[in-house]
Amino acid sequence: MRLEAISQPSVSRRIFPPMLAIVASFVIAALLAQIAGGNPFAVFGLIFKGALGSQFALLETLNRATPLIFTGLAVAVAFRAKLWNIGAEAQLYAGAVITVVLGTGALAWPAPVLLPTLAIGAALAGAIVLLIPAMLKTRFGVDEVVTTLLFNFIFLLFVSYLLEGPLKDPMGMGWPKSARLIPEARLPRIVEGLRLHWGFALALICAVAIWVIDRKTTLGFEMRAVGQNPEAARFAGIPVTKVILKTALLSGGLAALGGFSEVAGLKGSLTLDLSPGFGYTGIVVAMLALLNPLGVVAAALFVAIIFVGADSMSRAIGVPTYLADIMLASALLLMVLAILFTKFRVRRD
Amino acid sequence: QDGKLLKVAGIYTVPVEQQWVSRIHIAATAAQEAGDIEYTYSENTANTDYPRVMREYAEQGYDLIVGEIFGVEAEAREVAADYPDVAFLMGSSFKEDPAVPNLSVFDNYIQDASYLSGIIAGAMSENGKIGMVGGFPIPEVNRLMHAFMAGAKEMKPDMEFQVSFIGSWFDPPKAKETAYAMIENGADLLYAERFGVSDAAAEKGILAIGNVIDTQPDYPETVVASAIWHFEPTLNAAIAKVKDGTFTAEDYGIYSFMKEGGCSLAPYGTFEGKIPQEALDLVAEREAAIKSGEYVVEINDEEPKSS
Amino acid sequence: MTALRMGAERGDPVLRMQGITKRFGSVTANEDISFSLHKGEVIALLGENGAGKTTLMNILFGQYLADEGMVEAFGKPLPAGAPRAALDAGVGMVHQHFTLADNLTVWENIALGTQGLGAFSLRPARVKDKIRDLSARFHLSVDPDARVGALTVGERQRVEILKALYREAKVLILDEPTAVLTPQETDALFATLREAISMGLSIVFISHKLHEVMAIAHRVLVLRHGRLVAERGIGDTSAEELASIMVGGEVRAPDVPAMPAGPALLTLSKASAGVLQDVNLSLNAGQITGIAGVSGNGQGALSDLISGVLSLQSGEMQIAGQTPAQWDARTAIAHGVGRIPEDRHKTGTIADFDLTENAILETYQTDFARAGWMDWTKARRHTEHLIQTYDVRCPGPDTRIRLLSGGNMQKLILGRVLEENPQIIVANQPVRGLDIGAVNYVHARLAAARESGSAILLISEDLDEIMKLSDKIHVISEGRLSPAFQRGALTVAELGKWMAGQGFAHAS
Amino acid sequence: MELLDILLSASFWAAAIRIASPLIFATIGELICERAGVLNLGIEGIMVAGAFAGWISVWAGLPLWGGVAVAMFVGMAFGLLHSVLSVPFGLSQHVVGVGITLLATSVTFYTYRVVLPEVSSPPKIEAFQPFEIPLLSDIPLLGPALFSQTPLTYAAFVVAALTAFVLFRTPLGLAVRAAGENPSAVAAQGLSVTAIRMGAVVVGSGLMAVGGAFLTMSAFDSFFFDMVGGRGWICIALVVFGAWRPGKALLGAILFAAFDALQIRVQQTSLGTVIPYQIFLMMPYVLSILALVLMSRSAQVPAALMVPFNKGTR
Ligand SMILES: Nc1ncnc2c1ncn2[C@@H]1O[C@H](COP(=O)(O)OP(=O)(O)OP(=O)(O)O)[C@@H](O)[C@H]1O
Ligand SMILES: Nc1ncnc2c1ncn2[C@@H]1O[C@H](COP(=O)(O)OP(=O)(O)OP(=O)(O)O)[C@@H](O)[C@H]1O
Ligand SMILES: [Mg+2]
Ligand SMILES: [Mg+2]
Repeated sequence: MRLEAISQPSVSRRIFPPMLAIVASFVIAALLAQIAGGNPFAVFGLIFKGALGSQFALLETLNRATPLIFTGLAVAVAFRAKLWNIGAEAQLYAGAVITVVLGTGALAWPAPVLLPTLAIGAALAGAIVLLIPAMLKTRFGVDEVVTTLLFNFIFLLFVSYLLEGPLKDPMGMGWPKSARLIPEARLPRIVEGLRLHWGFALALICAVAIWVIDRKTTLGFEMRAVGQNPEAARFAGIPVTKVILKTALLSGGLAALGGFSEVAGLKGSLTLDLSPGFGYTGIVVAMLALLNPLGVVAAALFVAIIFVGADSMSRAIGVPTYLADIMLASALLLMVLAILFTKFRVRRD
Repeated sequence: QDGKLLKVAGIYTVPVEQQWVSRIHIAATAAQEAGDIEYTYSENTANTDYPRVMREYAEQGYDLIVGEIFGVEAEAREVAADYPDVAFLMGSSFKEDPAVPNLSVFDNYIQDASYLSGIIAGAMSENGKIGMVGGFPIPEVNRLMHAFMAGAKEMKPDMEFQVSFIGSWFDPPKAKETAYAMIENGADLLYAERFGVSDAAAEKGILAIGNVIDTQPDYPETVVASAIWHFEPTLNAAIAKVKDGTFTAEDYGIYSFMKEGGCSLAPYGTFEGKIPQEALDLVAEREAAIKSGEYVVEINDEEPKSS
Repeated sequence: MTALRMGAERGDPVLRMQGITKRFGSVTANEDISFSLHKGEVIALLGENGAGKTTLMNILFGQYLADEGMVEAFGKPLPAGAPRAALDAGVGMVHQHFTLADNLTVWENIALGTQGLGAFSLRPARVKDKIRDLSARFHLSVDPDARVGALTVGERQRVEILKALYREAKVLILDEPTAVLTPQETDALFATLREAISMGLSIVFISHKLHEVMAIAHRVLVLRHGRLVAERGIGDTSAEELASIMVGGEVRAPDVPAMPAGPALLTLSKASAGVLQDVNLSLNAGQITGIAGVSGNGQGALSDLISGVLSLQSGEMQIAGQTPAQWDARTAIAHGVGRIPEDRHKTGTIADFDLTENAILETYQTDFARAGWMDWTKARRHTEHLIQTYDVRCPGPDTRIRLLSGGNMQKLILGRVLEENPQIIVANQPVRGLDIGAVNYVHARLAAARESGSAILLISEDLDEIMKLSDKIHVISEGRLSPAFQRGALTVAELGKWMAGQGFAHAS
Repeated sequence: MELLDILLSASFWAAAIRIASPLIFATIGELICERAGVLNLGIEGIMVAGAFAGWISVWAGLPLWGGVAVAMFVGMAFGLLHSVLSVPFGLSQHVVGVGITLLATSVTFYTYRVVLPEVSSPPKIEAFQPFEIPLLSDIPLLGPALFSQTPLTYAAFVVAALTAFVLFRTPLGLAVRAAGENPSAVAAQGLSVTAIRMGAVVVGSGLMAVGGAFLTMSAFDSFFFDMVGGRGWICIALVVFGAWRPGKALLGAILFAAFDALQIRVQQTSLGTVIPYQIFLMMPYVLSILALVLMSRSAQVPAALMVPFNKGTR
C-alpha cells in the first residue's frame, strides 16, 4: 500500500471524506446510545441542539472552544518548530497562577491598565515554564516530550501547594482555592448574562497574530526553517538556539493566556481543576488544524461542538455522559484520517 | 406540584462511586424508588462544564438540582440567579446567600459520628498508634479527621497519629501502599478515609475504622466501626420544601448532624462484644449528649499533621 | 581490463525487463523500456538527472510497481512490487541513498532480514565469519562490529555491497555508487566489481561519470526523458558520443585557463579548528584555490571554518587584511563569503520550503525584510530572477525544492550565492551527483565568478576537477595542509603521494 | 524512622518492587513501540482499558490468568487501531495517541457504567496473592523484597528479560530495532516495515494493558475510575530514562517506585509535618528530570522515532 499525493484535489474530494467522518462518528454514537438503552435516532438532532441550537448553547460552545484555541495555538507554534511541547497544561496553570497572584488585589489598578498587565504577566509566566524544558533541550539535549510531560505533574502539584498555602483564599472556608479576582481584573462578558467573555475575542486575535507572525515576519520564517531543517537553518546563519527559545516563549505564553482567559473571563478564581486536560486536547486541536493558526480556531470549534453537543445529547437521552468523550475521540481520529484522504489516495504499490 | 413527580437532577464532579457523592446518589435513588421523585444524574462533570450542565438541567425543567459547587461557587450562584424557579441544593463550603433565595447549601458535617468512631478506635488500638490516609486535605476531610482524633484521645490521651495525603481521590493502590507504610511504621489501627486502606489493614491483620460509608460487610474482620453519612434527611427536607413551595436559601449542614439523623455510627456487627465496655459506655454517653445538644464536637477545618 | 571484458558471455539472460512504463501523475518516468542482462555482464545506465534511471531500477527491485511491462529473472517472471522476491531471486540493490541504520552495527545491518523472524538466535559469530570471508574475497574491508554511524561514506558503500553479496546475489544493481566516493575508493570498488564479475555476477551500474562507464561497462544504455534512446557496445562508442546522446546535443566543458594571483582576500595563519592543525592558506582575488584530498581529512572543517559555522581554536583568520571581531555564519555572509555546502539536501536547502524561501535563506533579514516584516513580493521577484538567470528548471518559485533534481537544486544554491557578488566563495563538492550538463554549467559559473575578481576555494575529491579548474592547489591530509602548488606543478602521481600523507612527513 | 532505616528495610524494597510492577509492564510495552519507531501516547488509556477488562472478566467468572489474557487482548485491539492509523496511514502519532487515550478511557468508563449501573462501590475479585518462592524468599533483605511478590510481579520481570532477549538476540528483535532506526533499511532487505511496526505496537499495547490490569488484579482487587492516574505518562518518561533499553528501563521503574515508596514513608516522619506533602509527591518527577539531564548525552534515541514511513515519497 502506498499513499499518493493528489496534486489538484477536486472540491468533492476535499469535502466528502470529512463529511463521511462526521457521519461515521454519529453512527458510532447512535449505536452506543442504543446499547445503553437510549434512542439512537434522536442523537443527531440533539447534538446539534445541544451545541448550536440556541444562543445559550452556541455561546457555551464558543466558551468551551476558547481555552482550546489558546492551547491549540501554543502547540501549533511549538510543533511547527519541532519543539514537542506536551506541557501546555502546566503553562496554562502558570498563566492562571499569575492572574490570581496579581489580580486579587495586589495591583489595585483600573481595568484598562490591569487587564493587559495580567495578560502579559501570565504570558511571561507560561513562557518561563516552557523555557526550562527548552533550555534543557538546547543545553543538554534532554528530550522535551518527557520534560514537558513531567512538568505537567510537577506544576500541578506546585499549584496544589500554592492553593493550600500562600494563595489559599482566607475567606474560602479552608477549601484549596484562590481568592476571587477584583472586579477590575475580570474580563467583561461579550453578551450580558451569558458566560461568553472577551477571552474568546483575545483567542481569535492571537490566532490572527500568530498567522501574521508565521507568514509575514522574519521570526515566523526562522521558526519554520528551524523546525523543518535545523542543520540547514544553522548553516544559513539563523540562530537556531535563540529561535527555539523564542518559540518556547511564544508557545508557553499562548498556553498561559488560556489560563488567564479562563480565570479572568470565566472562573474568577483558581482551583486545581481549572483545566480538564485543555493542554492535551490542544495537541489534537493543533494537529487537526495541520498546525495552521487559523485552522486551530476551526479545529477548536469542531472539538467544542462535538463535545458540548454530545455531552448534552447523552444527558437528554439518558445514557452515561462518557458517550460524549467516545464520540469526541472517534470524531477526532476519523477526522484526521479524512483530512489525509482529501490529499492522498491509496495505491497498491 | 400536585400529582406530578418532582424532577431531581444530580451533577457530580466525580463518579458516583466516590464515597461522598455515593451517599447523595443513594439517597436520591431511594427517593426515586419510593416514588417521591424522578431522578437523573451526570457524573464526572468537569468544573469547567459544571455551570453549563446546571443550565441544561434548569432549561429542561428540573425542579431540584443537587450537586457540589466547591470549585464553582460564584458561577453556580449566577446560574441559580438566572433560574429563580429551580431549586438548587449544593454541596458548598460557603453559607447561603439571601440574594439567591433558590440556592441552599450543605456539606457532610458528620464530625459527631467521626468523634464516636474515634472513641472506639482509641479503645481498640493497643499500641496507641493510628494511621490516617486521606485524599486531599480539604475541609470536609480535615474536619472528620480532627473529630476522629479528638475521639481517640478520649481513650488514650497520648495517642500518636500518622497522617498522609495521597493527592488523589481514586488511587486505591496508592492508598494501600501508604497504609502499608504506616503499618510498617507501627500503626495498629487505620482510619480509612480512602478506598484501599482497609485492604491493607485486612491483609496485615490489623483494624480499621470506616468513614462516610459502612465498609464492614466488605471487611468483616477488619472494620470495627464506621462513621456514616446519611444524606436522606437533607434531601427529604429539600424535597418537602420544594413541594410545598417553601424552599429558600438555607444551610442544610445541620441535617448531617447526628441530632437530625444525618450521621450515625454503623452497627458493630462482627465486632459486637469485642469492643471494651468502657468505650461503649463513653460512646453511649456522648451520643446522648450530642443528640441533646449538651456536647458539641469541635469543627476544625485545618490540615491535620502527624504527631 | 581486457580480461574483464571477456567475462561477458552470451547465453540466456539472467534478467530481462520488458516494456516497462511508469508514470508519476503527469510525469512519465519510464516509457516502454526493454533490455536484458547476461551472466557476467556489466550494463551501464546513463542519463541526465531525472531521466528515469533510479525509477527503472526501483521497479526491477520491486520497490515500485510498474504501470506496464514485466520483469524476468533467470527465466522466471518476478512478482511485481515485492523486494523480497527480487532478493530471493538473487537481485541485490545498492541504493543511490544508502539504506543503512546508523545506530546498528555493520553485521546487524547485513544480517537484517536474512534469517527467519521466528529464529531464536541471530548467530552473530556465524554472520561475522561469513562477512569476514566475503570481505576478504571481494576486497571489501570493514569491521563487522563497527557502528555504521561511525563509518566513512566509502565504508558504508562497502557495507551496502556486502549486504547484497551476503545474500548471494547474482545480479547487483548499483545506483550512482561512485557519486560519493573518492577516486581511491572508486578504484577499490572497481576491483571488487571485477572480482564479482569473475565469479559470474552480473551488474547494472549507474553513473554520471563517463570515464567510469567506459572503464567498467560492456554495454551502455542511455535514457532520456524516460525513454531508452540508445544502446551501445562499449567498443562501438566514445565518451563524447555518449555525452551528446544523453543531453541531446553537443557537450562542451568550459575552458578555464590559469590566472595570476590578485590580492589575498582571506588568509589563514597557523589556524586550528576541528581536525585542522596549523593551517596556512591564502585565497587570492581572481583565483580558484583547489583543495585535493581524500574525504574526511579536514575538508569539512576547512569549509565550515570559512563558512562561519566552526570557530577557530588557535591561529588567525584575516579577511581583506582585517581580523574580524567575531565569526559566525551571518558575519561570514556579511563579509562577502559565499558558501556552497557539501550536502545540498541536508545543509544547503530545506526540502519542504519552496524555491523562494530557500533562495532567501541567507539574506532574508538583510535584503527581504524591514523591521522584522518580510517582503515576499520582493523575495519572489528575486527568485524568479534567479530561476531565469541560472536556468533552474522548475514549475515556478512556489515549488517545494524537494521536487527538484539535484542539478537544479544546485543551480538555485549557486544563484543564491553568486547573486550576492561574494568576494570569497567556498565551494565544497559543488558537482557531486550532477549530470554532465549540470557539471559544465556549475564550472562555467565558478569560472565566471573568478573572472570578476572573486577568490574561490574549491574542495573536491575529483582530481580531474581540481587540476582542470584550480590556479593553485593544496593537498589536505589528516587536518594538515600542504604548501600551495601552481597548476601543472605537480603530476597526478605526486599529488597522490601528498594525499597519502607522504609530503607532510618531512615537512613537519 | 531515619532515612537509612527506611532504605535498609526489606519492606521498603518490597513496596518499591510492588509499585514498580505495573510500570515495568507498561514501560516495556512503550519501549517496544518506540524501538520500532512509534511513540504510543495511547498508553494511559490502554492501561485504563486493561485495568477494567482484566478485572471485569475475572468478576464475570474467568480465572485470574484468563483475566490477564483478556486485558492483553483488549490492549492489543487498541494497539491495532493505533497502528493502523499511525503506520500505514502515517497519521501524526501525537494525535493518534492522544485520541486512543481518550477513546480507550471513555469506552471503558461507558462500558463500566452500562454493565454496572447501580453499584456504589465496585465489586471485588479474588486478586493475585503474594507467593513466596521457596528458599529464595529466605535470603535476608533481598528475599522478602524480591521473592514474596504476586505472580504478576514475577511476570513483569520475565517480560522485561524476554524483551531484552528478543530485541537484542533474535532476528525479529533486530528487525524491530532497525524499523525504529531506518525503515528504508528494513524495506530494502525485503521485510515489511508496516508489518513490523504494527506488530510492535500491537504487542506493546498488550503489555501496557497488562500493566493496567496489575492495578486491579494484583495491587488492588477492584476497578475505579481514574485509578491509573497518570502512570502511563510516567512510563513514557521511563522509556527515555532507560535509554530505550529494557534492563535500564526496569531499573528506572524500580528507582521511580522507590522514590514513591520513600515519599510515602518520609511523609510520616517528622519531616512530613514541616514540608508540604506536595513536595514529596513531586520528588519522583523532579528526580526523573534531574536524572535525564545527567544522562542525556549518552541516550540513543531511535533515529526514526515519530517518523512515518511511506514508500515512494520523500
Ligand atoms: N516517487 C516519485 N513520485 C513522483 N515522481 C517521481 C518519483 N520518483 C521519480 N519521479 C519522477 O520520475 C522521473 C525520473 O526520476 P528518477 O529518480 O528515476 O531519475 P534518475 O534518472 O535516477 O535521476 P538522477 O540521475 O538524478 O538520479 C523524475 O523526473 C520525476 O519526475
Ligand atoms: N517523490 C517525488 N516526487 C516528485 N518527484 C520526485 C520524487 N522523487 C524524485 N523525484 C524527481 O526525481 C528526479 C531525480 O531525483 P533524484 O533523487 O534522483 O535527484 P538527483 O538529481 O539524483 O539528486 P541527487 O543526486 O542530488 O540526490 C528529480 O527530478 C525529482 O524531481
Ligand atoms: Mg537516480
Ligand atoms: Mg542523482
